Amino acid sequence: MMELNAELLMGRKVRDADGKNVGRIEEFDVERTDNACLIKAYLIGTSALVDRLSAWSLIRPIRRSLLGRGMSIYRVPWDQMDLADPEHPRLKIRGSELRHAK
Amino acid sequence: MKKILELALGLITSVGGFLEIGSVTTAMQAGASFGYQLLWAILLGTVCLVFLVEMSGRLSAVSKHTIVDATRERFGFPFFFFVAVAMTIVSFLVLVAELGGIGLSLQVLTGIGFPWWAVFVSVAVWLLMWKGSFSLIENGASLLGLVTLSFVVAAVKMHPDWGSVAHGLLPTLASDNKAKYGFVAVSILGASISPYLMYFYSSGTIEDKWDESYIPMNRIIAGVGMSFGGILSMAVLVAAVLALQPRGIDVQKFEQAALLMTPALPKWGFVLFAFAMLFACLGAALEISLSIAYFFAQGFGWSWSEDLSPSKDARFCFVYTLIILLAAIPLVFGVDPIKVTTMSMALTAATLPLPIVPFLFLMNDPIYLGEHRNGWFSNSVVTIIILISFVLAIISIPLQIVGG
Amino acid sequence: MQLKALLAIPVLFLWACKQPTPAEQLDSALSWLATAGMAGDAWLRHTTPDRYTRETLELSRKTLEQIRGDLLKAPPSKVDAASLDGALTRSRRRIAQMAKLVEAKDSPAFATQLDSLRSDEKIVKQLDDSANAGQ
Amino acid sequence: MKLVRDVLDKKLCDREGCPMGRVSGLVMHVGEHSQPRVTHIQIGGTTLWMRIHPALAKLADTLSGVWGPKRKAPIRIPWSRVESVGRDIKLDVDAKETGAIDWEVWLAKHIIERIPGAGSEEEKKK
Repeated sequence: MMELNAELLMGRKVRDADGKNVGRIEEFDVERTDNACLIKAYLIGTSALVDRLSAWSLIRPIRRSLLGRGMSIYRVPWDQMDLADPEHPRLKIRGSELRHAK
Repeated sequence: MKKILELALGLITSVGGFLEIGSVTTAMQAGASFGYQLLWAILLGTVCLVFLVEMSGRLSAVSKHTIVDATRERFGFPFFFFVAVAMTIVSFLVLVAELGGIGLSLQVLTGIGFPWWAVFVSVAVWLLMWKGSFSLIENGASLLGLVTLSFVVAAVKMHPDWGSVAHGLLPTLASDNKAKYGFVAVSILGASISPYLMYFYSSGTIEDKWDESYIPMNRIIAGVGMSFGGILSMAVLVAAVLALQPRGIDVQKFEQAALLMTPALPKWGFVLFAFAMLFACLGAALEISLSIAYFFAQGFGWSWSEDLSPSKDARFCFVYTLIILLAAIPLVFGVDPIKVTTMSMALTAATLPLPIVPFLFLMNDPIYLGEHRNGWFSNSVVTIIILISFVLAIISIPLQIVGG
Repeated sequence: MQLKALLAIPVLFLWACKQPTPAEQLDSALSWLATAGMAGDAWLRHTTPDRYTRETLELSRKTLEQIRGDLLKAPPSKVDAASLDGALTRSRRRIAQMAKLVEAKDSPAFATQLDSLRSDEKIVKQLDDSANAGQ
Repeated sequence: MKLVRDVLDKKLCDREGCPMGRVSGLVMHVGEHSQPRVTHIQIGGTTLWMRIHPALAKLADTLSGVWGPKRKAPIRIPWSRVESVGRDIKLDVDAKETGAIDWEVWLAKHIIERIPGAGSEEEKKK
């Protein structure tokens, strides 16, 4: 068991199993049970930041007109993230195996 | 019926509380040096303020969060802290200027220099906050602030050339002395779009327990009240054009400003000016000290309300007590409040993006505002205001050096 | 990055306290001459308190004295330095006299001094105009 | 629910509705094979400055030893005490007992209530 501070994990760069940069941890998807708060997944990438700022209704129209494509948002389930070294979070899988959240 | 009364009171508050030493001195400098040419800057600043104030009120009425609450929650502590440092420095300087304005008004009335008044003034302001309730401060100070309406009387009595006034509402570039023109324009915008006013208004919405049913009223108070306030600023500029420009007086000291209304209102002009400045600065000093205390209390999640007794929100009261006492120090040493004003207006302009950029995000947040989010029109306006604020931030310091 | 920019602000402000140019000094002198005149007018019409009038005249005198000193060191180009100095010295004395007359509440004498101050102001104004025309 | 958007930096209220600061930090337990979970909410002081720079946290720690209420460890509230997460976060605790309002109490006692007219508890009893 290791104790970490979620707010300090936020903004850390994540690398995949091959050591390639995937993006920063921006948000945590959690589930509230009776007396615990379980982390289901880590959200990585610019879109996760937009999510965190609750700014979709502002960004979506701009993104549609300017970019025409989605920004990266990865949803990494808890069991695919290796936090053994909290300063350098790593994925247990390859970047190509990641799932886009939206 | 109750709402109509509240509306009337709200309108009085925004008119009576609009002028302060910054808007008066910048408007006078503009009028004395550039005639009607800079009226557009007041117009632009007022229009921006109308929108920002309307949004501050709407955000707080619907979400029950003040701007500061929402900024901390959405943007996190590091960003909040950065804004807090910048706002504290700027607001402190503005507070020094306002307390100095009260001191200077008393100086021209009594002949006793403002450094002698500094401690008395800051203790008096503190005492009003210590013992007074929110509505006393908001409404009492603004009711007294209605003396500033005499600027309109003075301006009209001197028969301005209305054609030139209308022409001045359209932006033009200066023919000569461009740096000073730019600097005064930036100062006017810095004085009009004052962030502390937005923080104060947004906290007031919570203090007065507004909810969604107040949205139309909020719109009228912001729109009508602030516009009338803008007219007061314009009246100061017009009066300066007619009273000071022909004589070649450039306002560097308060003693010069005090003569503004003597040609138009021979009997009462001098006393009216002194009292108008006294009450305008008093109202502003109260609002700024409260804004700083609100800012910290809300940002850190302390209990706060001007209506609680001080022992119930000790940290909140400690902040304003400390800041008011500190603000008296430079004045005791005779630092010229007019110089502080000029500097603080430029600094306000330089830091303007910090309080305004978060607005665009907060006003589009479905969690806070639901169906009352900004539409495309308001969003376009905020975007334009943000662009203006960045331009101001970039040019204000170089202009201060060249033209200040 | 932003923090550094914030630190730069006070430094820039110190830099901003620069010396005004001779032309600006001349404008400032005119502004203070006019201030003394306007304050004098207002006092004659009994609209301003004695103390305020005295203080304002005193402030005008001090500021003019300082400007005169600066202009002596660095006179504006294309201006007759001697007549400028003369006019400024005269008006400075007149303003001091006016302040005393306020104390004595001697309106007629005050009015005479005020008229002479106006003519000195005109001289400075003409010098300023000729300097601007020459540019 | 999203942890940063919905919990971090939210205002905390105790069971009486008394404000007790904002969520400064969230402690999570990460195991080799078990699902990670948020175990505690941290409030105030060092936790907060840590988010900007560790040096600031150290400075705050040193300063708090000099002046104000003395407190060593950061305040931790177990997640099980979270009653509801909404506009604010409601906790099933007593603000005074947790130490979250130590500063409030300290300032009230040492400064604010010594100034006449602060409306202290004693005055109320009379």
